[in-house]
Parts: sequence; C-alpha cells; structure tokens
Amino acid sequence: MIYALLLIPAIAAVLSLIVRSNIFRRIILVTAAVSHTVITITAWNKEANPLLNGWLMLDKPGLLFLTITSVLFLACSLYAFGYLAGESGRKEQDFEEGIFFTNAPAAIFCACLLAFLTTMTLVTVSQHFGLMWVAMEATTLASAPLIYFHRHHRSLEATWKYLLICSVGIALALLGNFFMVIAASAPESNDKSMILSVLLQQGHLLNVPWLKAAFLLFLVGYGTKMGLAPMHTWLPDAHSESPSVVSALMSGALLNCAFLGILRSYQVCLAAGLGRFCQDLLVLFGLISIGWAAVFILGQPDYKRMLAYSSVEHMGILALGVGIGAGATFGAMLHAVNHSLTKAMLFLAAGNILAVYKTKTTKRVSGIMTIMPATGIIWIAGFFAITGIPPFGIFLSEFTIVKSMIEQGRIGIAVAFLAILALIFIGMAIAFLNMAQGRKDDSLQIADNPDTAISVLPPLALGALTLMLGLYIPPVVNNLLHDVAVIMGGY
Amino acid sequence: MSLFLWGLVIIFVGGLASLINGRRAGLASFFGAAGAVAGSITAVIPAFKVFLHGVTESFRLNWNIPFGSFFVQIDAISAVFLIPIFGLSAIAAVYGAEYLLAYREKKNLGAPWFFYNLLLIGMALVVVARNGLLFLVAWEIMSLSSFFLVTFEYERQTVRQAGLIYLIAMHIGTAFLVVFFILLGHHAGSLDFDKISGVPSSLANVLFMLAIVGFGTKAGFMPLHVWLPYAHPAAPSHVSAVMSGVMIKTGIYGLVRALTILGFPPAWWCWVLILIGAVSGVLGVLFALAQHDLKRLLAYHSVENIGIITIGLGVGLLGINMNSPILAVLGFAGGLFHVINHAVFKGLLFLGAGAVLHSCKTGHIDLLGGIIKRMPWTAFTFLIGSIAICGLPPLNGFVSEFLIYLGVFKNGMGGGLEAVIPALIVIGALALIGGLALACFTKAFGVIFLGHPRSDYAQQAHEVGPGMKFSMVTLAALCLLLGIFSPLVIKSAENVILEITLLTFPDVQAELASASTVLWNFVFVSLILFGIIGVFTVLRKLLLSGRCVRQTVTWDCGYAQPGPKMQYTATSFAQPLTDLFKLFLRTRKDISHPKGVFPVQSAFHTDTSDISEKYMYEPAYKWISLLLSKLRWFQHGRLQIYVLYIALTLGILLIWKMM
Amino acid sequence: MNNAADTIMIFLVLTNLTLLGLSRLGTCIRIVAVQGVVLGLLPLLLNGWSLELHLVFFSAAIISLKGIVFPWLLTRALRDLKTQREVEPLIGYGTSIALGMVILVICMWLGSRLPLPVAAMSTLIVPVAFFTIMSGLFLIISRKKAVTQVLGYLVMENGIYTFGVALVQKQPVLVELGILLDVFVAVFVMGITMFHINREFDHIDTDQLSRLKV
Amino acid sequence: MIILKLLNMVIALAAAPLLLGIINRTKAVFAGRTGQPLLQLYYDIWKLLRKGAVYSRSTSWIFRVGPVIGLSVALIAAALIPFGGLPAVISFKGDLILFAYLFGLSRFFTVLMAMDTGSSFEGMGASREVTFSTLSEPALLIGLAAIAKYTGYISLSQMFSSLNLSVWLNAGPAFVLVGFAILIVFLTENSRIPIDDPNTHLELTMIHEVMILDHSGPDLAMILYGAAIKMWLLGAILIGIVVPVHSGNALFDISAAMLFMILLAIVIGVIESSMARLKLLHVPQLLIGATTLSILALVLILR
Repeated sequence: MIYALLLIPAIAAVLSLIVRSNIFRRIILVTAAVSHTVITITAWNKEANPLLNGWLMLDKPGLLFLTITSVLFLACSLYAFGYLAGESGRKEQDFEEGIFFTNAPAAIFCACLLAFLTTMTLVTVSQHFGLMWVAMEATTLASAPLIYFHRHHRSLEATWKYLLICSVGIALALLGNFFMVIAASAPESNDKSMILSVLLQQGHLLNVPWLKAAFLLFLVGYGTKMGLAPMHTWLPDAHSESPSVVSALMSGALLNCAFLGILRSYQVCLAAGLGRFCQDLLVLFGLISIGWAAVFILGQPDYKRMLAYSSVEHMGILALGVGIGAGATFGAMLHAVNHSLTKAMLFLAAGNILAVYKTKTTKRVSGIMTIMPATGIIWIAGFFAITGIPPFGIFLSEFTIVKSMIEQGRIGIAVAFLAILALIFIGMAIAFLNMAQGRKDDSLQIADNPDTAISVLPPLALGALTLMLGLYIPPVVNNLLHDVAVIMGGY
Repeated sequence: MSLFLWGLVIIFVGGLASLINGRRAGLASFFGAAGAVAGSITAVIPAFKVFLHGVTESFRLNWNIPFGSFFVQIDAISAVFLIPIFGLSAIAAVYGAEYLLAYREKKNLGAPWFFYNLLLIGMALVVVARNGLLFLVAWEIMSLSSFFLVTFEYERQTVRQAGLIYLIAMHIGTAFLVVFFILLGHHAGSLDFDKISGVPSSLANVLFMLAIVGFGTKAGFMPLHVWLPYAHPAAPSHVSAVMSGVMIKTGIYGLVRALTILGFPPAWWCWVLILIGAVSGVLGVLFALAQHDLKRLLAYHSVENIGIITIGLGVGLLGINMNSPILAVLGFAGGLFHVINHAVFKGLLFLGAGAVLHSCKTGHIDLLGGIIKRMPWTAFTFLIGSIAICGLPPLNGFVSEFLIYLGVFKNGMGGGLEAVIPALIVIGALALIGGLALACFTKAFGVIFLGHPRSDYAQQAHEVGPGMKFSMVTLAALCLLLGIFSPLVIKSAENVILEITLLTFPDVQAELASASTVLWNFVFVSLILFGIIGVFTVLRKLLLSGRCVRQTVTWDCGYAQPGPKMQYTATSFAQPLTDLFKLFLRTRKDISHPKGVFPVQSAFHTDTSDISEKYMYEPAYKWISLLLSKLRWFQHGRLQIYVLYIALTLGILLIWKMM
Repeated sequence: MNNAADTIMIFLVLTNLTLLGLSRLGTCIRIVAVQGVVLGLLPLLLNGWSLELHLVFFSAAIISLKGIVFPWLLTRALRDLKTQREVEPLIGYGTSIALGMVILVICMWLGSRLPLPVAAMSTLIVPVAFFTIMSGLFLIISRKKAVTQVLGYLVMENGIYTFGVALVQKQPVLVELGILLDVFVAVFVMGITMFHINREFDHIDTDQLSRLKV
Repeated sequence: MIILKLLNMVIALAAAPLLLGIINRTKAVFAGRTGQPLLQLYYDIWKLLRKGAVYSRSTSWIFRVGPVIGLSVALIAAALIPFGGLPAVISFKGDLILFAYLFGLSRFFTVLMAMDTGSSFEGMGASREVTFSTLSEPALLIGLAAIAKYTGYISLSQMFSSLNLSVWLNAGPAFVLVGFAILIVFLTENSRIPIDDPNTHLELTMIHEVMILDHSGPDLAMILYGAAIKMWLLGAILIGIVVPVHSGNALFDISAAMLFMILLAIVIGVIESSMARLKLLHVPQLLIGATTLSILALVLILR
C-alpha cells in the first residue's frame, strides 16, 4: 500500500513528461491525485504493512499528515486542471512591470507537481531519520521549478532564495541527523539504527547533550522549511511569486511535512525525557513567529504575501500548541488540519482573483463580491475561517490551545497570543474586506462572471470541510487526532 | 423546548428559502420575513410560558467537538430576553419586507434576509446556551451575521468603514469572552454552566472584569462603544432597530448571566456598574445631542439607554451586596424592564428613522423639516417613541426609570452614607440624562418633522407603505400598553428576580407587590391625564367651533421674507448644551465668516467626533502602526541577511542551550 | 589518536581561513575542490585504509562529485559570466579572517561542551566540523555573488560531511547515497537557477535580487 | 378628608393666576407705577377664551394639541402637590418623581410647539428652555431627595405633612440650602428674572415668552393658565419646605400657607425689581450652583 502511495505519483510524473497531449497530461494529474486520495482513505481503515525493515511505515502522525497532503493535492490538482488549460507555456505580459514572459511548459509543471506529491508522501511514511531527510530535501528540489513557473525575474529571485535558504536549513537538519546518530551510539545500546521506533525504545540510553544539540539543529533546520520566524524569510517571496496552486500546496502541505520532521525529533526527545527542553523552545519560536507575522500582516500591501505571512503565523501556532503540551497538543493537531484546508482555500481563491484583476496589490482590488460573487464569498469566508472565528474549525483549535495555556497558568503567553491574534485580525480585516466588498473598479474589462465551476468548487469544498470541523468532528478523526496528541506527549 | 427549537428551524428554513430565491426580490422578502415571523411566534410561546410560570425547560445533546455540548435551557432570565428578541425581530421583519424592496434593482435580497434570520437564531441561541463553547459559537454567529447586515450597502466607503470597526470591536470583545469562559470552565471542569458553583472570590473578580469588557463591548459601554455610532447608521433600518433594540442587549444578558454565576458580589462590582452606567448614560446622550445624522444620534442614545440599564443592574447588585431586598428587586426589575422598553421604543425610533431615510433619501437632520405633513403616521409614531425614550409619563420609558429611582430613594431613606451616595449618583445621573434626552429628542423631532422643509430632500417626503406603517404603529401601541400595564408586567417578574437575586420568595414577592401598587397609582394618574386631555380637546373644539380661525404666516417680527433656511437648525438648537459640555464633546467648528460688503459665501460646520475614539483608539493604533512599520525593516529582501538570521538563531541557541 | 586525522582537520581549518581571505573566485572553487577530495579520502583513512568495496565506492563517489563535478559546474557558471571574477565581499577580507578566528574560538568552546560518547579519531573533529559549517554560512552571508553562495553552501556541506563521515559509522549506504544524490541535485538545480539568473540579469550579483521585500 | 384634598386642589386652581398679579403689582410699586389689576391674568384668560384663533401655516397638529397637554399636565400635577399641610389628592410612594417628569412632558410639547412654527425666534427660545431645564431638574430632584432623606418619606404628601417649623432647629443650614436651590429652580421653571425676563417679548433675551409668540385665543389661554398653575405648585413646594406651618388646624394652616404664597409672590416681585437678568452664559452656572446646594444639603442632612 505504501508502495502504491509512492509509486503512483512517481510513475505519473514520469508519464506526464513523456505524454505529448496536454489534455491527457492533465487527466493523468487528476487520476493520480484521486487514486492517491483513495488509497490514503483505505489506509484509515486498514493498517498498511511496514516495509523495508520498518523504514517505511504509516504510523498515526504520518497518516494524519499524509491525509492532509493527499486531500489538498486532490483539490489543487482539480483546480490545476482548469488552471493549466489557460496558463501554461503562454507568453504573457507581466501586470506589475509590463515585461513579457513565458510560463513553464505544462509537462514540467505537472511532472514537478507529481514529484512534489511523491516526495511529500515519502516524508510522511518514512520512519528512518536519514530517509526522511532525503525526502525533505527532495521536496525542496521538486518544488523549486514550480515556483519558477512564471518565468520572470521576480519568480527567479524567489526561487533562488527558496533554494538557498531551504538548502542551508536542510543542511543543518542533516547535521542534526548526525548528532542524533551520535546521541544514539551509546555503548550500552545494541541497536544503533536510526529508525524511529528503535530510538523511542532506547530513549533513556540516549546521550543528552548531543540529543539537545540535535534537536536544536532539527528545529532550526526543519524550522526553516516550516517557516518559523526568523528562518521563514523565503516563505513570503516564494508564496507570492509562485502560481496559486503551488502556493496552496506549499502552505498547506509542505510546511506541515516540515513540521512533522520537527515532531519526529520531538518524539525522540520526549522518550529521552527532554520534553520540557523542547517545549520551551517550541513556545519561544511559536511566539516569535506569530509576532513576526503580525508585524508584516498589518499594512501588508500584497495579498498573496499577506497569506504567506499568515502561514508563518499559523506555523507559529502549531509550534506553540505542541510547546504548551497537554490539551494544546490536540489543538495543534486539529489546527494543522484546519489551517491546511483554510489556507489552501484562500490561496486558490487568490488565484481566481489574480486571474481577473491581474494584480497582487491589495489596494487595486475591490468589489470582488460584485464581479465574482462565488470567489468573493470564498474570500470572505476564508478570512473569517483563517482568523479563527466560529463556526469555522480554526476557532476550535485555537480555543483548545488557549484553554490549555490558561489551564496551565501560562497567562502571560495566553494574553500575548490573544493580543497578537487581535492585531493580525485587524490587519487582515482591513485588507480582505476592502477587497471583497469595495466598489467595483469600472476601468476593469471583465466578462460577465469569471467564476467557473472548476475554479470555485475545489476551494469551496475545502471551506466546507473546515466549516464541518468547526461544527462536528467525526469520531474517527477525533480519535486519530487524540492518538497523535498522545504520541506527541499531550492528550 | 422542542417548540422553541422548531421555531428556530422555521426561521432558518425561511432564511434559506430566501437565499435560494435571492434573484426574485419579492419572493426572497416574503420567505425571509414569513420565516422570521412564523418562527418567532412559534418560539416565543415557550418563552412566555417560562416567564409566567418560572419552570425552566432544558435540552441537552452531545456535540462532537472538544468541550462542547448542545445544552440549551430557557429559564426566566432567558425568557425576559427572548421575548423582546422575537417580538421586535418579527415586527422589524414585516417592516424590512417593504423597506428592502427599495433595493430590488441593485441588490440580491437573498443574502440580507438569510443573515437577518441567522442573526435572529444567533441571538436566541446566545440567550439559551448553557455551554461556554455553544455560547461563543452562537455569539459569533450573531456578530458575523450582523456584520454582513451592517455592510449590506458595501459599495459605500463609510459603510465598509463601519463594518470594519464593528468587526474589530466584536473580535476583541470576544477574545475577552474566550478567556472568560476558559477560566470559568477550568474552575468547573466543564464548559457546561450547570457544573459551575462556588467560584472563589479572587477568580470571580477577574471573571467580572473580563465579563465587563467582553460583554460591555457588545452592549456598548463607554468607552467600548465606538462601533455603535458607526454600525447602526450603516445598517438597513430594520436591522439597526434589531441591533440596537435587542442585539446589544445580549451583552446585558451575558453580564446578568455572569453575575448569577459568579456568586456574592463585592461592593466594588456594584460601584463599577453604577459608574459605567452613569458615564455611559450621560456621555451617550451628550454625544447624541451633538450629532447631525439621525441614525447616529439614535445610536448614541443606545449607549445612553444601556447606561440606564446598567445603572439598574448596578443598583440591583448593590442591593444584594447590602442585603437590601428593596434595592435588589427594584434595581433589577427597573433594569430588566428597561431592556424590554428600550427594545420597543428604540426599535420604533429606528424604524421611524428608516421611514424618513426611505422617503427623503437622507438622514441629515439639518436637511429635513416639516415632513410631519407629508408623513403623518411616521411623525406620530416617532413622537410616541421620542416621548417614551425621554422617560416621560405616561409611556413605558418612564416606568423603568421610575423603578430605579424608587429603589434608590427607598433604600436611601433607611441607610447611611453607603446607601445615600449611590442614590445621589443615580438620581443625579438619571435626572441629567432625562433632561438631555428631552433636549435631544425635541431637537430631533422638532427639526425633522416640524417647521418648513429645509431642502429638496424634505420636499420629496411621502408616507411609507402599509407594512412599514403597521410595524411602527404596533411598536407605538406597545409603548403605551407597556406603560399602562406595567404593574402586571412587574408583578409577573418575580421568577426572574428570584433567579437573579437569590433572595427568598416572600421578599421578592412583597417588594414586587408594593412596586406594582405604586405603579397602579401611576397608571391611575396616566388614565386621568388621558381623560383630561380628552376633555380639553373636546372643549377646545367646542370653543373654536363657531369662531373665526385663520391661517397666516408665522409671526416674522416685521421681516417680510423669512425663508426655510432661516429656521433654527439642529446644530444651533443644541449649541448651548454642547457648549456647556464642551469639555467632553470637543466639537470642532469650522467657520468661514462672511467677508466684504456684499458677502457671497460663508459657512459654518461642526463636527463632534467620539472622544474615546479620537483620544484613545486612534492614537493607540497610530503608535502601534508606527512601531510595526519600523520593525518591517527586518525583511529587506537581502538573501545574505536572511541566512544571517538562520546562522544567528543557530548560534544563539547553541550557545544558550549548551551553556 | 590519529595523526593523519588531525592533519586533515588542521588542513580543513586552514583552507577555510584561506577561503575567507581570498579574492579570486577561480581559486576559491579550486580550494573547495581540494577540500572535497581530502574529505573523500577521509572514510578510507578512518577505516585504516581497508579497501572494503562499499567504502571505496563511497569514496570514489564523493571525490568525483565534490572534487570534479561541482567545481566543473561552478567553473562553467563562472565562464558564462564574462565580467567580474572577483568575490566581491560585503565584509572585507581582513575582517572576514578576524571574524573567522572568533568563530573558531567559539567552535572550540562548543566542541568542549559536546563530549563524544564514543572514542573518536581526533578530538578536533567536532570543533573543526563546526568551524567548517560556520565558515560556509559566513561565506553565504558575507559575499555578494550567487556563485560564492553556492560555494559557501558546499563548504557548509563539507563541514557536515566531516561530522557524518568521521563520527557516524555503520550507517546504511543507502542513506548516504541518498544524501549524496540530494546534494548533487541541489547543486545541479542551483546551477540551473544560476544560469537563469545569469541570463535574466546579465550578472549574478545578489544585489539585484532584493526586489521582493516586506 | 377627601374634601380637604379637593380643597387643596381647588385652591391651587383658583388662586394660581393671582400670584402673577401680585408679582406684577409689586414690580409696579417698585417702579412707581399704578400697575395692572391684581386679577389681570384672570381677565386675560377670560378674554382669550372668548376669541377666535390665528394659526401659522407652517404649524401642524402638534401646535394645537400642545396647549391641551400642557394644561392637562398642570392639572394632574396640581393633584400631586400638597398645600399648607393639606394632603394632595393623589399620593403614593415616589410621586415626587412623577411630578418632576410630568413637567418634563409639558415642556416637551411646549418646545415642540415652538419648533412647529419654524420661526427662528421660537427655536432660540426652545433651545434655551431645554438647556436650562436640563440643569434645573437634578437640582429639584436632589433637593427633594434631601427632604425625603430628612423626613424618611418618599411621597410628597407624607414628606410635607411630616415637616414642621422645628426643622429649622434640627437642620436649619440644610433647609436654607434646599430652600435656595428650590427657589432657583422656581425662578428658572417659571421664567422669572434673573433667568428670564417675562416682559421682553421681542428681544433676544427671552426664553419662555418667545416660545408662545404664535399662540392665540383659547390656546394661549390654556398656556397662560397652565403656567400659572405650575408657578403655584412650585411655590407650594417652596413654602412647604421653608415655612412648614403645621398646627393641626387645617384652616389655620391653609391661611398661613396662603399668606406665605402671597409673601413669596412679593419676594419674587422684589427680586425682579431689584435684579437685572443674568447674562445667558451665566445661567448654567447658577443652576449648577443650585444642584450643588442640593447635594450639600443632602450631605448635611446625612451627617
């Protein structure tokens, strides 16, 4: 089953490079996505067999993050189906500066998308730290060409920054891997493998200083990829310059995968009794990220960058949730799900907006509700969802996290958290509402209603999911989240 | 209880049906309004039952989200709030069905009706929710749906601005409530209200402050009221009526509910409430006086009336604190009765304002005038509302204020300094509020409806249709009926008071009985008054019947060409008072004096911006923005610097943690 | 103690300091290549020159990549760039070396805080590996050109390798190969990107790559 | 008993216009004129009642219904106020609040009537009226609260019947303060000098008189009569506080009270003859002063 999960997108990637027909290629993309999701869902019912001596295994955290990735990819591939019909390989005029550029060929785009899925799947299923690192680096490489889809100098700059910064970060994570090995190579232990379950069993035998250092490196290294401030700097550039489908995938799936990397090392630290040490760091980085995001969200002139900073914020909330521990761990897991759904929905809507208004400047967009009502509704609903207003899911997860903070007597953190969230709310409200509601710009030459089913339904479905999670959490999901939370030292 | 829930379902289905039929304006209005009315009637029946018999009804369902349970309950306190919620909303829906049709060309009417019905459901759920999470969800449904209603005409910049301010205020208020419920739930071990008991006093103090800020933002306590003067004018008028009449009362409800949960009140809580009430009341009406826009003026009056209600609550709480049944019973009775009364007359006034807006296309007071002749029904009902809101006998507004007066007077007779000082504050504040309200509404009514039309806007006035008329007349009749039957209402309030005060039943019953006796006297006087008025009217008719009754111009002191522009304006009418209180109002005046021998142009303009907005929130926001813009230097586009951040983070962490 | 290992470590320190002080890009690339070759020999050295098949294979792979392929790629990129062949530092050469010394001291201290749980070839390994990583980072931070940044990344990678190869034994070859492959692809992709940058901007100064901000 | 109560009211209704006559006569004496007859107001009202009416075209039914309401309110209020130890016709706990608010109602309509004409003069008068009454209301209510606190009753009848001259021994200073406060309220509410000048119909100084410029015939009669009753009632409160003669003999008490009413009218006349009208800007200060006096009195009584 795990092989299927890995091979289907991989083969599809190769196929889409070979195939000549554009429409056929798009069908391959969607088919691969659908089958990937189907297999993932069967994995919920039937436990997948471990493979390669336990190197590949779907444990509960892996399953959770795999599902997020798979569902998002499905929605994004459907959206891309419509998107690619118009965009790829075309010569276009840049709306910011008026320069001409071409888009990357659809073959490369599809192949990279599918490769991206393969590598992310590998991250979620690998139990071996080394293998996970390889997969993580591979995600960077697979996604770099995606960012450089619009071939002009801004996206090039973004790609360059993404590549270099993430590579540096991942390199540090590699060092963390080595440190972990050293920590595990105490003479008493007989099995010196880097497989998670083995490390967890031998937790008490691990060398503490090296493990601490290893965690620091993982935190900084994978934290770079995950977008924790102040290592997040590549994130707004990459998210704003890449096509919206890619932004949605990166924000919703890739960042989570990086978070999974941190969580894995956190698991080992928990087993070694270093829980408190890690938690304090996670809380620290969580708060820095949320605060940093707030600084840039207020008065942010570019709406895609605003969404990117919002991702930084929410990654901070994830870290904070796990760092607080206890009930907040559950909240953090729930938040990971909710954030992915919501953020992907917003990025896809942003794609629709960008296609019509041809600008990423918030001030130049107004009257979405009038011009394209469906996207307008998604945009507003997404805004309420992302800022944690009930009845959307993020409210629940944030509520759980704050509740846990207060119950543990960490009032200062709770107050700071709520205050920053309020600031972010203000910043986002100003931008989103003026965009969605404002008066329609008459100079805009637009067809009657640019919304199409394929451009509206995927984000709408994601929104419906997060709305459902705010009103009703199915018991299966609830159990899984709780199991993951228990694994991560909370409940 | 099931009847209640079915009512909500009907309302929702109505909203949904109108959303689906959004393109067909007539159908959308019909479904929306019919759903709201039918559902309200269905759902209000259990509320009345509970109010009269005091038997609590509850309903509990598991809810598959963390800490949540769908636990709802109607007790007498809920019923007191449910009755105006459903009553006013149904009446306003009838009004809205006609009012919104004016937008049928430009707008899809499905959405406003959907959100209107959702708002109604949200309010009802807030009042019956007995689980913290359910409460918060309902609370936000209420806030969100009202936000969409406020921004109905979102093409206008001012409306969007209003929506934004409203949304932000609600969000910040809710943040306090989140903390409030979490702390409460932490103490009780569950977010269900029935699990809570014996809150320790230190926690209770914190919770009280959180409740004041959280609920106060909704209710519109000074200085948390900033959203009110923006949101109410922006919304369609029937929505303003509902928002001002009942939605902000959910804040009061929350406070009352919190007070019943938090246990015995220390004295300072009472003082806080009384002071907030007095400040909100006096400043609210003062700012109202300085406004030029009718709906904005009414919005500030909501702040004022919330102040009066809060005074009532504070007085009642003081009664509990001082163990004085008189004070407790009369304070709460007055406060809660004012909740209902305010719903009726403020609803009426907003509907009246809507009618003016609807037919004259402007709410600017100084552009109107003389429309009593063109809109007799609107004028008459607006007059009734004005009298009621000024707290003048024989209408309902007087009764609730009277009860509060009576409480502090009675209590002040017996006690020492600690009893007299609240009496002094309350009497002073209420008297001042009464006087200022009178000034404000004579200004509003006088300038808008009387005299000559001041502009073309006023010239085009015409009476509104039957739906709108019906709503206004119904509410006007209620103003009178609630005044006349106030003794009965007060007498039946014993369950509510019992639930809030935790006094013994005989105490409450005795106090209410004596209050109702007093009120019978008042009713007696009122009836005589009506009788005398009737007699004199007939007499006057008889006297004038055979005589010469002539029409002529207003006495012009010999100046032969007085034009409508020479009439006293609202601004000039209010000027002595606004000057007197300029310390608080800080009205800005722009004058361009007439110049030369034959002056062509001169202008005078006043602008009274909100004091708390101008001197608290704006500077705070400015400072924060400045600080943040300085911090944005951190992300300046250089790759090298970015890598430096990573290196520094790693270095610092390694050095710090490896030490 | 292994004198050969110590020697290699000292060699690493010296090459790093040279990199910090050098102005010619070509020379820098060559020095990094030499570093790669030496590091490629390290696994053989550590195992007492026992010519096990997978070790030889591994060494060969590293040497060919780090010693031949990467420098070739970078030189090509440099050749395409017809103009400046200077490093163009943001921080002067002298200052760079001075800062390098400070970093070295900190790394020494850090090494003392992390005693190895198992006996190692050389006590210098931990501090020197750290120093190499930090030097790489320093190169990325303090130099303007994109090529130099890739170079810095490679130096950093070398530092991490020093760790991996010197301290981490008996790890599955599969992982190591995977890692190697990743690095290769990374440099390859970076090379392609650099090529694009070159074409787009006619230079590879990162100065111009700072339009995206705030 | 009921007869005594009714007597109280009858006296108020019958004698009210007399007060103005006395005031005017006093002023005439001071000015060295003969002055109008004491019963001039009776004649005026009678004459007006027999006349027709002239209405401005800009007015509405508000203008016509206002006088009726004003007079009705005055009559009802007369039923609430005890006089000279006689209980009021209607009395209940808290009737003093109703009393104060009833005059609010009549003021409401007076102001609206003025606005109804669309005349800027009348608007100006209305504006001043609401300004000053806003400030006099707290003074009146707190003053009455002070008395209520002293007596322990909160219905006007009980309050006044439990007062007697011994209050001057027990709480003299407080009663002086309350007396002054109520006097100021009396002058304000009845538009007397130094707050208002009832004789200067057409200058920019007036308040109450200007508001009724456009009324004529029976309407004006009602307004005048209503105003006279209001003056009587406030006067009754004032003398009830300042000179509470309670011998137990109703006839004696009433006669004494009548005497004091006349005295009060003369005092007003003296005040009007000897003082100039205050600058309008200073009136609020005077009224706030009156409120302060009331508060002070309450505090003194408490002590």
